[in-house]
Parts: sequence; structure tokens; C-alpha cells
Amino acid sequence: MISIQTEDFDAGAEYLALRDSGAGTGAIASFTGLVRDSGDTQDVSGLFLEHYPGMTEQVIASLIEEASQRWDVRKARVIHRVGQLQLQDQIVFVGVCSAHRADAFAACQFIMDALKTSAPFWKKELSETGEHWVEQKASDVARGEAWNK
Amino acid sequence: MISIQTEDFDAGAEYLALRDSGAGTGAIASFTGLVRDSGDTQDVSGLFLEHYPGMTEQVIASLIEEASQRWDVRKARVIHRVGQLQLQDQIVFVGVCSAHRADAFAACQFIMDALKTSAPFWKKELSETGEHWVEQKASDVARGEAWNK
Amino acid sequence: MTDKTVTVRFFARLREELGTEQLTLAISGHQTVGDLLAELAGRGGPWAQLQGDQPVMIAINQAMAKSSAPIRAGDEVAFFPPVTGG
Amino acid sequence: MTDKTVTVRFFARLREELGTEQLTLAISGHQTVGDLLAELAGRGGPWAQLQGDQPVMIAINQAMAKSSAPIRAGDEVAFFPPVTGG
Repeated sequence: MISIQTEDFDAGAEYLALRDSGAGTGAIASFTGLVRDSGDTQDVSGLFLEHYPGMTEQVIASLIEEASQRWDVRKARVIHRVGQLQLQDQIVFVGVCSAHRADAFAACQFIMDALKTSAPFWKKELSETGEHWVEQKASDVARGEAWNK
Repeated sequence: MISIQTEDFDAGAEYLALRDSGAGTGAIASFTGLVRDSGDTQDVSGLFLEHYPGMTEQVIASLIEEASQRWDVRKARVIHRVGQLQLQDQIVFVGVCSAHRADAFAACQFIMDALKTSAPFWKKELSETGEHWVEQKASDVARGEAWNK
Repeated sequence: MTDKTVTVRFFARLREELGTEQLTLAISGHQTVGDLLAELAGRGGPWAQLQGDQPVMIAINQAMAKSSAPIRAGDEVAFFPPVTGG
Repeated sequence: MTDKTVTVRFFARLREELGTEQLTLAISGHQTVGDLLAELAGRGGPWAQLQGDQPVMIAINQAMAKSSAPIRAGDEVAFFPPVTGG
């Protein structure tokens, strides 16, 4: 399930919802990203997140589909917030429920890494001195490409 | 913080407690393991988990310490249950709060992988046909050793 | 030829710097999305950056595309900077 | 020499098959934990498996140790199968 939303989410409740009742489920891996005070600029006070409605959901759905083909994925959940965010706000949640630990970790990390380089979101950092569109990081591109090897 | 306990835990609440109030926190990765119906034997109905009190806590503390030296770790939380567990019960929780996504994932996965091969816990699978001490898996040993490369 | 048009959308830094969120353009003569991009860059001023040093990502009908991809009437074309979500 | 002893603990499958959770043993003559293991294996019956095909892990004072590790009076020695938690 995929949600793009302005409102906050309850990562604890998402974990519980992700827990599959199937007897073969053995592992749940999850990740949450928060707004940090230092990004491209220092003293970040907040973020503005823009996205491409429609395309975003399609890209994330295709990432979950790809993860499901590569690993055992019983359930996957992605939430990404957009709009105005404050310091320490939750930005993104990715959770995967699987039979096996290695699959849960791999699928969760793959979806998160691939989302950063292929889902149409853009971050603008806000600080006392102004605002600044975040540049894509070479390290993120490298992590995304590493999954294709 | 490390807990070895017979009682269940609330993974959602643990996530919230793990969320550091520090402005530099940017990532939380967590993992939960559940009792599956198929392990060494099929039709597993439950587990009995034995541990070495005292040594268990020391080993896990040293794994968290090692993770903190290798990666940015703001907070780490490990809970491992012992005693009698039913199908789909939660067994283990590992959560890591970090500045960066890659560090959170790596530290969480390292602690979980290393715990499986170095923390003194032993699982006995229970089924209708009897009980069976689980054998250590070569794949788990390989995953544990991969972190030393 | 009023029906031979494409919708062109801009996001993030491009949207702000071009002062444009969406355009409707006639596509007669456009073979590829790269031709469309070159035409827009030819407007000069901030539009020149569409063929400048910074990479411009392209989507056609909400799927990533290369500049060599053909466009057809009714397509939704989007230009935007490399993505930075997550 | 009542004070020259070590505590020996067994866990999991070994605990069950030896029918023993804990022993107090005199260590005069034992140089290494491997010597102690060999002495116990010499009791025969289920004890022979301490030097059998299946690996036996060793801890001294709650830290993993090799069979060549020396033991001293007052030490807590533990023997157990490879661990399987998580």
C-alpha cells in the first residue's frame, strides 16, 4: 500500500498493520526518515517537499513490484509526506513483511534506495538565510545503482 | 538498551522510544523476528528459547558497542524473548537510530546478523511429532562472517 | 490543428525558475521530446537552462524517458531536476 | 584444595543429553579448558559427545574461548552447542 500525504503518520501503528497474520511470516524490516538539521545547508529549519502526483505512486508501485520479484515480500508499505515539514518531522516510512530476515532487510533497503533516485520528489531546504533546492547526491545514485549489479 | 524477557513487547512503542529528540537524527531502521511455522521441521507449533543469563547481555552490549564504532549510532535497542513462544509470537526486536540512512540499515542488520551467531540463545522447535533443537545454519554463519570482511 | 498538442509540466527548481507550472504546446514538427526541449530552450533567458549544464530529467505520460523518445498528440510531457525525496 | 574448583555449566541440547545443568570440578592438573573437556568426555556414555562430531562451543567467565585457553580456580566454564537465537 502506498500513501503520499501531507499529514504525519504513526510508524508504530504502521508496524502493527504490516504484521501479516500468515503463519509463514518471520521477519519485518522497517525504515523511517526524519528531517535533519544539516543537509546541503547547515541550520535547516524545515523542508518543503514537492512531488509529481500520479507518477510518484506509479514509480513506487513498480519498485514494490520489483522487490516482490527479487525477494519474498508478504506485505510492503510506503508512506511519503509532501508539503511543509518541520525539523525532526517524519518524512518517509518503508516497511516490509517477509518469511525471512535477509529478504525483509534487502527489500526494505532496495525500495528506500530506489525511491531516492527514481521517485519524483524534490526537497527544498528552508533556513534562516533563505531556501535552497537540494541537489541529488552522488552517494544516493551509487546506492541506487548498486542494486542493479 | 538491552532486554532479555519472557513477556511480549510493543514494537510500535519501541519505535517511538527509539526516536531520538536530537536535531541531527535522520533515520531509524528496525527489525522484528516472528515465530514461523516452518524451520528445521515443518508444522512448527511453537518454540522454546533458552539463553545463558549474563553472558547474553554482555555479548549484545559488545555488538552494540562494535556497531557504534563502525557506524553513526544515536540509540540502539535490542529485545530478545526467552521461554515458551507460540506461532507468530514476536521473538526479537533490533532498532537503530542514526544520522544517516545507510548507517541505520547497516548497524541494525549487523547487530541482528551477529546476534544470531554469537549471542548464547538456543531454539527448540515444538511440533505435534515432538521437539527438536534447531541446528545452526551455514547461511547465518556466512552472513555473520561477511561483516568482518 | 488545435488537437495536435501536448501538455508540458515543470517541477521544483525548474518550475520556479521558469515561472511556469504547465504549458500546452502544438507538436507539429516535433519528432522527439528532445526536439521539444530544444525549442523551449531556444526561448532564451531562464529557458536556456533546459539545455544547460544541469541535467534535466524527462517523463512522458508519467514514465521516465530519454530525449530520443517520440512524442504524440495528447501526451503529458514533464521536465524536472534529478529527484531528491526520501 | 576445596577452593581450587571451577563451575561448569551446560546449555540446550548438551544440558538435556547430559542430564546436567551445572557441576563443580576440582581443577588440579587442568592446564586448559580443552583438558577439562577431554576429562569430561572420558566419562563415556553421553559425555563422549563433548569430543564427538558435533561442535562444542566454550565460554570462560561468560566470554567465548578456545580449547587452548587456560582455566583458573573460581572460573565459570560453559559448554554449549552453536547458538541459534534471533
